[in-house]
Amino acid sequence: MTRLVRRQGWVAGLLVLFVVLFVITRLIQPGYGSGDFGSLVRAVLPYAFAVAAQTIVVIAGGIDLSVGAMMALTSVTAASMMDGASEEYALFVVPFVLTMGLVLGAVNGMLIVVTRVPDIVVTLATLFVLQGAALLVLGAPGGAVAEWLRATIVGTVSIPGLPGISAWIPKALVLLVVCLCIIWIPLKRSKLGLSIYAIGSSELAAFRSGVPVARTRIIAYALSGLFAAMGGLALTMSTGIGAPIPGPYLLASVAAVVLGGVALGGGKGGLLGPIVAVFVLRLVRTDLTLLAIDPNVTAIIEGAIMVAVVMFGAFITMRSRPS
Amino acid sequence: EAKYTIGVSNTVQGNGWREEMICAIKAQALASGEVTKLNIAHRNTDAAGQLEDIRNLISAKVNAIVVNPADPAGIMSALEEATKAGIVVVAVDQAVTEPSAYIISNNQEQYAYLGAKWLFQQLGGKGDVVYMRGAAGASADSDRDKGFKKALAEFPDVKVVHEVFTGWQQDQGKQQILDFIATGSPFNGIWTSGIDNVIVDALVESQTPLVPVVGADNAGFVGQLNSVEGLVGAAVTNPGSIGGAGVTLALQILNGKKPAEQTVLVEPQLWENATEEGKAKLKSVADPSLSPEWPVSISIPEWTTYTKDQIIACKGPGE
Amino acid sequence: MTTNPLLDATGVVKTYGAVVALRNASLSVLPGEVHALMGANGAGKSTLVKILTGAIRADAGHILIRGEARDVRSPADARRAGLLPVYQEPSLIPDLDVASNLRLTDTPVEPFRAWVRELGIPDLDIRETARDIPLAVLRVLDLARALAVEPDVLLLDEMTAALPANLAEKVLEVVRSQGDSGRSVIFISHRFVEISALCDRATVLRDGETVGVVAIEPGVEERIVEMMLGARIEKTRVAARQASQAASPGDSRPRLGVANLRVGTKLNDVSFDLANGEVAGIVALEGQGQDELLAALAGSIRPSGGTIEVDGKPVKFAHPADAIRAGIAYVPGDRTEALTMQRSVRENVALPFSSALRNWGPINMAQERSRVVSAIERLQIDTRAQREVQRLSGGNQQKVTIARWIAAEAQTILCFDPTRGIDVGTKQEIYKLLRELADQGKSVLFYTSELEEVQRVCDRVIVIFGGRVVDVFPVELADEPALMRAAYGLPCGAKEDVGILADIHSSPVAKP
Amino acid sequence: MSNAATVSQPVPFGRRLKRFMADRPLIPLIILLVMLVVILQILRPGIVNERWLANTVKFAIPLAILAGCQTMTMLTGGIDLSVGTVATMSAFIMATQVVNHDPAVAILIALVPAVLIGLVNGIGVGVFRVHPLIMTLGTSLIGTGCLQVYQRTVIASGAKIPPFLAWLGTGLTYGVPNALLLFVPIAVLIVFTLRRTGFGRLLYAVGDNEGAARLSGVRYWQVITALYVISSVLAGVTGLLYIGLIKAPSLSLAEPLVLPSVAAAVIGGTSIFGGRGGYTGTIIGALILTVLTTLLTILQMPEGARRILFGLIVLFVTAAYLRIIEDR
Ligand SMILES: Nc1ncnc2c1ncn2[C@@H]1O[C@H](COP(=O)(O)OP(=O)(O)OP(=O)(O)O)[C@@H](O)[C@H]1O
Ligand SMILES: Nc1ncnc2c1ncn2[C@@H]1O[C@H](COP(=O)(O)OP(=O)(O)OP(=O)(O)O)[C@@H](O)[C@H]1O
Ligand SMILES: [Mg+2]
Ligand SMILES: [Mg+2]
Repeated sequence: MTRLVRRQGWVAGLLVLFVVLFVITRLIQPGYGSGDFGSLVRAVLPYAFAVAAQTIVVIAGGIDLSVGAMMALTSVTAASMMDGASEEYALFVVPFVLTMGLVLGAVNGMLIVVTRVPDIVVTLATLFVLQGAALLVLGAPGGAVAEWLRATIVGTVSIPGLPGISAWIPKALVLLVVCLCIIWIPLKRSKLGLSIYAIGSSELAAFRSGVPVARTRIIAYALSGLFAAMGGLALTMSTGIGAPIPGPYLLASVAAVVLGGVALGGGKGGLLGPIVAVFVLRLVRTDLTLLAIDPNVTAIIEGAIMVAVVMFGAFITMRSRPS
Repeated sequence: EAKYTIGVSNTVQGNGWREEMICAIKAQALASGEVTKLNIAHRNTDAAGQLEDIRNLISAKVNAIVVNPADPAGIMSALEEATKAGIVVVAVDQAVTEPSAYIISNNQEQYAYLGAKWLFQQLGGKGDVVYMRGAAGASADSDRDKGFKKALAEFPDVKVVHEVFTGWQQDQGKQQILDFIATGSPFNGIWTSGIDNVIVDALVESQTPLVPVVGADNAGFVGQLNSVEGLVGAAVTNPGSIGGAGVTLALQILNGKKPAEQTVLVEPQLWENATEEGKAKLKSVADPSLSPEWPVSISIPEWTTYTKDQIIACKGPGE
Repeated sequence: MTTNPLLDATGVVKTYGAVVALRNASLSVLPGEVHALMGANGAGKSTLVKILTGAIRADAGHILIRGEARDVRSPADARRAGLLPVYQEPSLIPDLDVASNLRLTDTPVEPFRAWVRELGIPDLDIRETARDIPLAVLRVLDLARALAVEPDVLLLDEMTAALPANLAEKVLEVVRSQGDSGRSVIFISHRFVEISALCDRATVLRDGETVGVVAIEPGVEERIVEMMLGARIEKTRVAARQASQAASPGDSRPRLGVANLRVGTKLNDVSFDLANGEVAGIVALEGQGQDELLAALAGSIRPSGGTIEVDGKPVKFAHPADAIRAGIAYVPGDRTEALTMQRSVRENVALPFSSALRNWGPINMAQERSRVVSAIERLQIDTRAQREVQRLSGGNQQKVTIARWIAAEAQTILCFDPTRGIDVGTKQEIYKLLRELADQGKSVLFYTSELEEVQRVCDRVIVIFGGRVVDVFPVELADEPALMRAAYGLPCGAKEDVGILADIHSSPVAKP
Repeated sequence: MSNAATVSQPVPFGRRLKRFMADRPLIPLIILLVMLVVILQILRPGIVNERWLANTVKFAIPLAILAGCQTMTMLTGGIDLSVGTVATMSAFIMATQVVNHDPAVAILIALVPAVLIGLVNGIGVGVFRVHPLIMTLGTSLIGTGCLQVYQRTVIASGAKIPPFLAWLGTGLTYGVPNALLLFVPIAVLIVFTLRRTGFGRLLYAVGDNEGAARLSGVRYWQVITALYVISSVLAGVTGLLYIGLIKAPSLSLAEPLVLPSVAAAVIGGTSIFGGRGGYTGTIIGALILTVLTTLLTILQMPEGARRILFGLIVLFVTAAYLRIIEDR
């Protein structure tokens, strides 16, 4: 019971932190409005998918170092397929790339299960493999994206009669919420979801409870691959190209997972926390830019915030632990 | 009468060239006297991250943005938004595809072409060359590759015996060339994409006969061209001070002096030590007090007005 | 009987590298039978259970279920075949709540709740996370979860070992009723009382080999012990202790003085003394505060009030290291809490030697070796698999936790159920050991869930109920009925029989 | 009863060999290393010469020391991602400070941030119980930021590599790299510490079961703080050696070594979950990675294919090694 309260408390705390930061942002830049919020969400998009991909394997007791490389590969694949192709062709590209992510993620999982090499090493190896594959697909940044795809994350939804509110609902946010919920909510309610938490919490106990450990692990990695592919598509949608060199998504995803209250080690946490953590981290970045902080100092600030928040979390856990 | 706020977006941090670019931007902003504040987004990220940074700069309501693009096409949408918001956009170092943006750039293709051509001529149009590229998948690298290939096409008897990506990392470059030397394969010249002084070091350390080396105008390499016994080589300029030029261009536009062309190319120069005249030039530009990773061309005549002290102090307006 | 066996395993072999866990085990269980699986520590009982239930794979052997050869590859397979184990270690997923754990195993909730109540836990919150539930309750939940799906064969590996008397008694009742209703139970325990009260037949394993199957009847214990221990048999039975044997507390300063100790809401105003050369037994039902008492004395948790004195000097322990410096060592009940499972026996035993900052330097290997070896010998630890403690059988692991403090020559040892899951031969050795320690002037505080042990080992009995010391009396007065009454918080003089006593005395077999 | 006989039959040769190697995990690792070298020699006959050996050793040493940091932290269930930043900082600071100071003073100044970062890591992990991955990632970000700020103050002071560091980093004596003068004592010290000292024992114990270590009187924070400080100082020393080898101070000098250092420790048989492993395997792991890098540099193929091959070989080597030493 207390555990539940504590966990939800952490997410609530993050939400409060986000709101406070938002208010601070308005103070720094009084003109900061709905359009800027839309920019924020678009910036969040690839990070959010990367974090979702990381969250699911961390809950399953693993870690996926290949998230960034997977995004790069799916992104260049999508961009190069759509290059010079018709708008309709993209209707085929999107499911193709998503399937590719799912399959490659499953391969990650299978390699872990079959070789019994620790996940951190397997995914380190696949990081190189996927990166290499991305370079073979596109030797340099390039490719293109279908216009309608690009349009799905630009602008806001229009709710008739509520222009004031709909201005604050960017399409990118809708896309993000839909994509995450469509997978996460059914998963969380299913036995499969329980199994994923179970193998993360105690593999032995899960096995003894009749959980098909290997299959569950493979599925967790497959879903991670799927989220990463969404991240890759998001990259292509926002930049209009594919870049074979992975961006800073790996470390960012691990950091946000931990900030979001998911224990590295598995079995605990949810998706909401890490996603809110991503919003917080992006907004911090915005504030640093708005404040015209010396760029060399921003790295110090970002690192310090990360350490301080996690230390604070550790501190309150220590305090609330029965003496 | 300082009145402008200028935003800067750059996506590689911790590399001497980019650091010099940032310092040049700060120094020029200070020297111009027209800039009240610089908002600098300077970190390691990709095109999507740069989109974020540019949009943040738009939110910050800067008057102009000087951007070193992570990718020419990838940041188009944000640049378009910026111009729509009335912000002057100047891309430095590389071109961008957004038509409304102004470009003042080093000519990467020309950079590679110039150095490679000199090297091939130096070899008498014949021989085996080691081709040490930058980072695989980076757009500057692929532009340079075009220039290199162009020169190569002009010299059919020159062969690339070894092609490798240094990732613009000193340690990787050094290990790679040492590995190659160990294979015992003969080679007559080395073209590098700016990871140059460690290559010369490796040749000296392993007591291999020195072959002509082409690099960039980094302080360390220029020093070597002047001092290493028997080293023949050429440094091709690739001034990091282009950032300062970007600021100047942005201010000119803000003040209503639009350039005739959207794109202004700063042509690279080649300094070699094969001729007496070249040696004299190299001696004059050498600057041992600079960090070895910094290009020695710390200013661009007509485009930058700061002093050496100012760029080295690396302080912008209000700092 | 002519009925066909429900489960029939023959020639089961399992080796772990050089260690042969099972060399030729067989087991045949009839429908409706409660079948005991017996053997000394490391005989291979748990290994056999794991093989039968698909948790590990055998190297060789045939397993027939209802006369059909079935390849049980995983616990899920076993479940489908009607075989349900309760392993020696808890199997609930620690980070899931009980309800989710049930859902994961497709266990119906209502029958589960009913069984939990039946097993003596009236107020379970199934929203509670497994990690926060005490070990004894977890074991019961494991059992209830197995019972709820009405398995044909229930395999209970030392189910009662970690249970206090009141819960153990319920478990026995329930198991008995399973047998009566036609289901089979394979029951592993080192407690003869339970075996004789419950089982119809017993299969005895020695060194991985089935050495006999006997029907349980009065007087069979001696034979089982003979079969179990083989050449190891030794008549080391210590007679119930007499008061005259107790070391006289002699000098006035107690080794350990506890006054008005309080820990949160669990422990209230506990006061007692422990003398040098004394073994004091703590008797309590599950969860009466004994865990907190020992943990506080060991410096593991901080008391919220009261004083602790060692040799007359007041002490405050902020960390177990402080207690250890004061000569107080703690052997927890759960061996997984005390051992570094991937390390060798030697490193485990030698661990306290290096703990203090000043001992971080080079180790004197020869000296360490001799200390470790003598401790290992003293406890007769089976060191065939000593490179990693996790490969030792449960009982041998338990011995390592004690050997550590013998080697470290702790002055005062706090034992929480140290004979949990230990075979009869070893138990005798441990009793002897504790007595010897006391004779050397050391003092022992000893909580046990087996009341019989109190009489064998202790000089004095401290009874705790509801977080308070309700009684302290010398061992002469401590016959089992008296202890039981005290443990249930009844005054010493009361006469009516309570709980398990009734069952034991009315059971067909007298206790050995 | 026939099954009992099966067990007492002589164990087949293959199994005996496997058991032999399982008991001596270094042997299969060394075999893997030799195999890679042989492949290299086949692909480029003549490459395996004295000079190549010296180069390989020179480049493997910094990696091996950083992998030593990973080995020790991994034994406790941790990881130290700040080693790259720490090594870079000490190298850069030394190279810029030596312009105005005596080399010995410059080196001392350069090691100060190493100690500080180690201390912060240790306190964060040991006292506040922050996950080591996050803690060291955070301090590494902070360290990088500080280095950026610092480098601006020394732009004009230039940089120098003290001759003895260059001698140590690149020099050879009778064909043997001088770096071994530094590495051999460090390696011996690490191996000895892990096997024969109380501190080493505690690293294993804490990583295996922290609760058990606590009950044995071990103070977690002491062990962890000491560990991360040691790890950081080793990383700092590596930075000094590395700058002697590369001779070009840059702000990302040792960053590329971080992931390989983790890989080297894992290939060498150290468990990232703590409690098992050792340093000798790690050293071979570092050599394997270095040889592999050479192999891929020498092979002429597209960069993408090179990376794919690298990943596949790392995976294969680790899997094969685990298969061999696993005895269950
Ligand atoms: N994973 C393993 N690796 C190596 N040896 C093992 C492993 N598991 C068990 N063994 C060995 O197999 C033998 C039988 O162990 P098992 O746990 O079945 O004994 P047990 O009869 O249940 O003993 P106890 O009563 O002490 O629990 C022991 O010698 C033990 O050391
Ligand atoms: N640090 C250690 N941890 C665990 N076991 C050890 C350790 N060192 C040695 N042993 C084992 O303990 C036993 C005795 O070790 P000891 O060092 O006293 O003997 P030794 O003959 O010197 O052995 P060696 O020199 O091979 O380590 C051997 O089985 C050895 O493998
Ligand atoms: Mg057992
Ligand atoms: Mg020895």
